[in-house]
Amino acid sequence: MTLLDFARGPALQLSLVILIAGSLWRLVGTILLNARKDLSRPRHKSALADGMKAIATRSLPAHVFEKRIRFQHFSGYAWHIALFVSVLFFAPHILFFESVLGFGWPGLPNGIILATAAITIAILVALLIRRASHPVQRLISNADDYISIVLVIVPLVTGILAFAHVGGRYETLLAVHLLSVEAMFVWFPFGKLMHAALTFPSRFQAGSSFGRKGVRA
Amino acid sequence: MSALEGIAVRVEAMSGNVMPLLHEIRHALRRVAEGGQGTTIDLGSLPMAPGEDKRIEEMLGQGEVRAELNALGPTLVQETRYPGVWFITHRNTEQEVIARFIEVTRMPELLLAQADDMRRAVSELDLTLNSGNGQVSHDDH
Amino acid sequence: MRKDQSLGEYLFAQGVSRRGFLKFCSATASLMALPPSMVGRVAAALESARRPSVIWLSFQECTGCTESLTRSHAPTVESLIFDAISLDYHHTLQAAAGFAAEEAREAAMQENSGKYLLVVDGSIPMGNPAYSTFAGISNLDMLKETAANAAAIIAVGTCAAFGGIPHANPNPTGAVSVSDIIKDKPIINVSGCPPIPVVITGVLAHFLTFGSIPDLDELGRPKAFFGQNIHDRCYRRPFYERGQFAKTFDDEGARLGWCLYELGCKGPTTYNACATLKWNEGTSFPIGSGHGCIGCSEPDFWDKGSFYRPISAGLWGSREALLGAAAAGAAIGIGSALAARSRKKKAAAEEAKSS
Amino acid sequence: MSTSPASLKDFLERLATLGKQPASTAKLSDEERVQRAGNSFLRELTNSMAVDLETCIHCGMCAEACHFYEATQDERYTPARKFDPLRRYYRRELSPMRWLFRPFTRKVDANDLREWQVLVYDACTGCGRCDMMCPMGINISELITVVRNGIASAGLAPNEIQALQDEQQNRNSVFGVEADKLRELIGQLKSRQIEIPLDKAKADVLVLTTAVDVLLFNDALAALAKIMNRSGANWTLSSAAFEAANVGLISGDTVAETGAIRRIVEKAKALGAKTVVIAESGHAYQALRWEGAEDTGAELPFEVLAASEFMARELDAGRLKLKKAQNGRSVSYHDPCRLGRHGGVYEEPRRLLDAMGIEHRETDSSERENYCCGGGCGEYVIARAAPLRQKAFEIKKREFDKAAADAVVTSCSNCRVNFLIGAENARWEKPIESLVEMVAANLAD
Repeated sequence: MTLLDFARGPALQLSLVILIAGSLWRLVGTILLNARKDLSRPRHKSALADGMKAIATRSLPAHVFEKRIRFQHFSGYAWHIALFVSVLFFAPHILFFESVLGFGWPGLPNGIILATAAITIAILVALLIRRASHPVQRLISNADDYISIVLVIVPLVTGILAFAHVGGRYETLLAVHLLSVEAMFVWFPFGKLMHAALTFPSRFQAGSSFGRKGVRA
Repeated sequence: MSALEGIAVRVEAMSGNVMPLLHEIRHALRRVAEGGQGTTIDLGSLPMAPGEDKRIEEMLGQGEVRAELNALGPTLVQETRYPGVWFITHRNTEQEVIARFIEVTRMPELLLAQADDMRRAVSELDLTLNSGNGQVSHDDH
Repeated sequence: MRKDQSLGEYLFAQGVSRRGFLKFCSATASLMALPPSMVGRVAAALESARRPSVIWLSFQECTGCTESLTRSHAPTVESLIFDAISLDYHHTLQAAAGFAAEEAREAAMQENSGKYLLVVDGSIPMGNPAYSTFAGISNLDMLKETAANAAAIIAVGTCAAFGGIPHANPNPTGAVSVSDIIKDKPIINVSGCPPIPVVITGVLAHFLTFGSIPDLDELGRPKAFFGQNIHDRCYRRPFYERGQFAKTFDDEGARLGWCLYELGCKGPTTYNACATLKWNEGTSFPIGSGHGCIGCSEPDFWDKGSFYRPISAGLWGSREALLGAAAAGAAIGIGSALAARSRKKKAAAEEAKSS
Repeated sequence: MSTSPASLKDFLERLATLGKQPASTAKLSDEERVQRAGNSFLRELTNSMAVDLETCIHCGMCAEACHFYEATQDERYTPARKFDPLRRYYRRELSPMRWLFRPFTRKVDANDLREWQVLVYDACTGCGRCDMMCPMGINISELITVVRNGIASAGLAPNEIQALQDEQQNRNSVFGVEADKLRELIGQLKSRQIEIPLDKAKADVLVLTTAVDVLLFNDALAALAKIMNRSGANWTLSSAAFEAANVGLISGDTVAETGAIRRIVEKAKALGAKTVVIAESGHAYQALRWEGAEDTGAELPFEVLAASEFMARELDAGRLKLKKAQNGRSVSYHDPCRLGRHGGVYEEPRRLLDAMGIEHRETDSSERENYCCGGGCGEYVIARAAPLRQKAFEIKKREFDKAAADAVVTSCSNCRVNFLIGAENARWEKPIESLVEMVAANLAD
C-alpha cells in the first residue's frame, strides 16, 4: 500500500470515525449535563429567537468594543472566510466532499483558491506570532492553542505544495496533504477546534439567557 | 486523421508550449546571428495539444531553402520564413515520421557532406579512375 | 549482422551513409529522450557498440506487451535496434518450440554467460507452480535459472514490473513481479499496460549505446521516460490550473477538451511518457482522446478504486461506518454525562447529610 | 444635595474596620479548602457553563472589555483567565473527556485559590462587560461568579467581605444597620414631614431599602418614601426584612444568599404583598429579581421591581406626575451593571429623565456596553484594592468628561459610593446624583 493509498483509505476512514465519534461524544456529553432551571419571571419570552439571533449577531462588529479589538476581529473574519472558501470551493475538495456526502457544488477558479489559501496562511502565521508574543494571549494560551493553529496551517501549506507540485512528487504531496488534514480531523474533537461546533450552543445560550432579562446579547 | 476530426472535440486553448517555444527560437537565433552556437530542439520532447504542431509549422512558415535527403528513408529539411531556423522531419522507409527537430543554425549539420562519406567517395572515385582505360595518370600529391 | 561486428561496421556495410547514420543517431537520441546535444556521444557509442544477446521470457501475461512492440511503427529505427540485438529466445516470436526452443535458450545462456540481456513480460505465480510452465519448467525456476547469468533484466509491462493484473486483489495465483524474486541483478522496470513501444526500444537502445542501464526512479523505472507524471506534461494542464473540468464525458467541458480530473483521471499520480511520446505513431494518447489516464504504469492500479473515481475522493468503503461512529460517540457522550450527573447528585446528597 | 462629607467620612470609617474583624472560617487545612472549593464547583456547574468552558478559544479579546485590564494593562486581569480554576476543575472532573484531559490538566490547589482570590474579588466586579463582547458568547461573569463561590466556600473570601457576610448571616444586619437604626431614621424623617409606614400588617407593596441608604444616602430613602406616598400605593417597610443588600451574592456564599432572599420572601408572603420594590441597589435587584426564584426553588409570589421600574410604571399609569426640571442641567445616566446588563433595566431611567425634560448625554459606552463604576459587587469594601479601583474609576471619569454633562445620575447606591470616593480622590467636581432623588424633586403638585 502506498502512502497515498493509506491516506485516502484507512487513514481517512479512521480519522473521520474519530472526528465524528469524538465530536458527538464531547458535544452530547457537555449538553446533557444538568441544566439550570430558570424560575424567575422572564422580561422577554423570546428565549429561542434571542438565542438564534445571538448566533448571528456575535459575528458582527462589536459596537463600542470594536476599536480595541479591530485587528483580531477582522483578521478573524478574513482567515475564517478565506479558509472556508479554500476548503469548500476548490474543485478537488468538492470531489472529496462528494465522495463522502454524495453531493457536490460548483467550485471557484484555482487562482482564487490559491489566493485565499495564501491569505489564510499569512494571517494564521501572524496570529500565531501574536499568540506567542502578546502578553494577554501568551499568558492564557496552552498547548492546545498552538497545536490547533499549527494543525490548521499545515494542511494549507501542504495543499498549496500539492497544488503547485513543489517539493516532491504529486502523490507524495497529496498524501502528506491528506494526512495533515486527517491529523487535524483527529485533533478536532479533543482541542479547541471544537469551537466550530460549540460556538453555536454557546452563543445561543448567551442570547437566550440575556434575552430573557431583556438584554440584547 | 479525417475520421478523428469528425469527432466534435474542439480544443479551446493550447498547451501553453507554443509561445515559450517561439521565444526559445528567437533567443537561439539571436545567438547564432551574433556568431554563437546553434541549437537543436526535439519536438518529440514537448507535450503538444492536438493540432499544435501544425500551428507551429504554420507560424514558422516556409523559407527559401528546401532540401530532401534520402538516408534510411526520406528526411525533409525546410528552412522556415526566418532564415537560420530549420524544420527537420525524419521519416522511415515507410514514410512514417520518426523524429522532428527545429534546428537554429546557419546550415544543418545533416546537409553538410560528412568527412567519412567524402573519404569513401575519394576511394570510390579512385577505383573508378583506376579501373577505367588507365590513360589518365594520377598524381596524388 | 555478425556478432563480432560493431553496429557502425554493420550499418556501413549495409550501405548506410554517414549522413544516414547521423539521422539514425539523432532519432535514437530522441527515442531515449536524450537532449539533441547528446547525438555526438550516441553516434560515437553506437558506432563501436557490440551486438548483445537477448533472451525474452513470457510468464503470466496477455502478450499485449509483445503486441505493443511488434505492431509499433514497423520497420523503423526500432527495427534497426532489433537488428542490432540478437534475440535468441522469444517463445511467441520464435519458430522453434518445446525442447528445441529451450535448447536455444540454454545455448544462448552458455555462450553469452554474464553478458546477455533478459527481458521478461508477465508476472510469476507463487501459488501452484503448475499455473504457468514451459516444457515442464515452472516460471519461477525458469526465471531464477535465466536470471542467474544475465547482465541485466528488463521487466516489460506492469505485470513483470509490479505484478499487474494477475496481482490484483484477490490475486488467485499469488502473482509477483520480477523484482520480488530476483534481488541480485540490475532490473529495469518498463511498466505500462502495455508499455509505450518506443520506451521498450529506448531502453534497449540505451543498453546498446552505453552498455549500462539508465538512471532509474525509486520504482526501478528509467527516469528519462518515467521521470515526470502525465499531469505535468499534459496539454490539458492549463484547464486544471484554471479549474475548468469536464463533469461528464458528453458535456460542454468534455467537448472543449477540459481537464478530466473530475472524471477520475490518474494523470497526477501516474509516471509515464504518454503525454509526450504518445501512441499510434505519436497520434494521440488516452487523455487526447477524451478519457482520463487510468494509471496503468503504476503499481496496483487495478486496486485503487474505480478508474472514474477522482484522486481527491476518499478510497473507503462505507458511510455506514461513519453513522456507527456517530452513534458510538453520542452513546459515550450520554454515558459520560450520566456519570457526571450522578456524581453531582451524590455530592449534593453528601453535603445535605453533613450540613 | 444629598450627602454630607461628614456622613461619607463616617461611612468610610465603618468600611475600614471591616477588614480587621476576624473571618469566621480562617482555620481550614489546605486539603479542606481545595475539597470545599471543588464541591462548590461540582454543585454549581451546569450544562451551559460546561458549554462555555468547552468553547473558550483563548482569543483574549475579553481583556479589552475589562476596565481593570484597560486601566492597568496587566494581563493577569484577562477575564478568561479569571475562571481558569473552574476550567481546570471541570476538565478534570466533569468534562465528557475528563479521562483524557485529566493527565494534561493541573489540579487546582490551595495556592491557586489564594492567587485567584485577588483576581476575582479585587480585580473583578462581575460587571459582565466581557460577556457582551465574547465572540463565542461565553457568559464569563457567570463563570467567574462560580469561581468566587468556590473560593468563598474554601473560606478564602477577602476578610472585609467575609466579615460583612458573617454579620448579615449572624445578626441580620449590614454595616451594623439594625432595625433600631432604621426606626431612628424614620423618626428623623417624620420630623421632615416624610411619612414612612413601618411594619404594617398587610400591604400591597413591600419596599426594601439598603444599609447604605440608611447610613449615607438618607435623602434617597426619603425620596423613595415621597414617591411611594404620592403614588398612593399601600406600602410598608418591614423591620424584619428591610435590607435589600445581599452579601451572600457578593461574597459567593450561596447559602447566605438564599437565606437573605428567604427572609424577604417570607415577609412579603405574610404581608400579602404583590410587589416588592427595591431601593437603588443593583446587586440587590439581581439577587431578588433574577436569582430569588432559582435560589428558593419556586416562582416568587410577587413581582420584583427596581425603583426606576416602579416609578416608570406609575408614570405610565398616571399616578405619578412629573414637572419639567427648572435648572436646565444636563446629566449622564450611568447604567449600574446589575440593573442594566444583568438586569435589563435601561429604558425606564431614560424615560423618567425625558419626562422631567432633562437632557441626558450618553457616554461612549452605555447600556449593555457601559463601563462598571469600578467598585461593584463588594469590590469597594476591599481596602487593598483601592489603588486598582481608582485606576478603573479614571476610565469612568474620562467617559463622563467626554460626554460633558453637568451631572452624573445613577440608580445604585454602591455605584454612587464608589463614584464619590473616586471623585474625592481625583478632586473631581462633577455632582453624582440619585435618580430617585431627582424624580422626587420634580414631582408635579
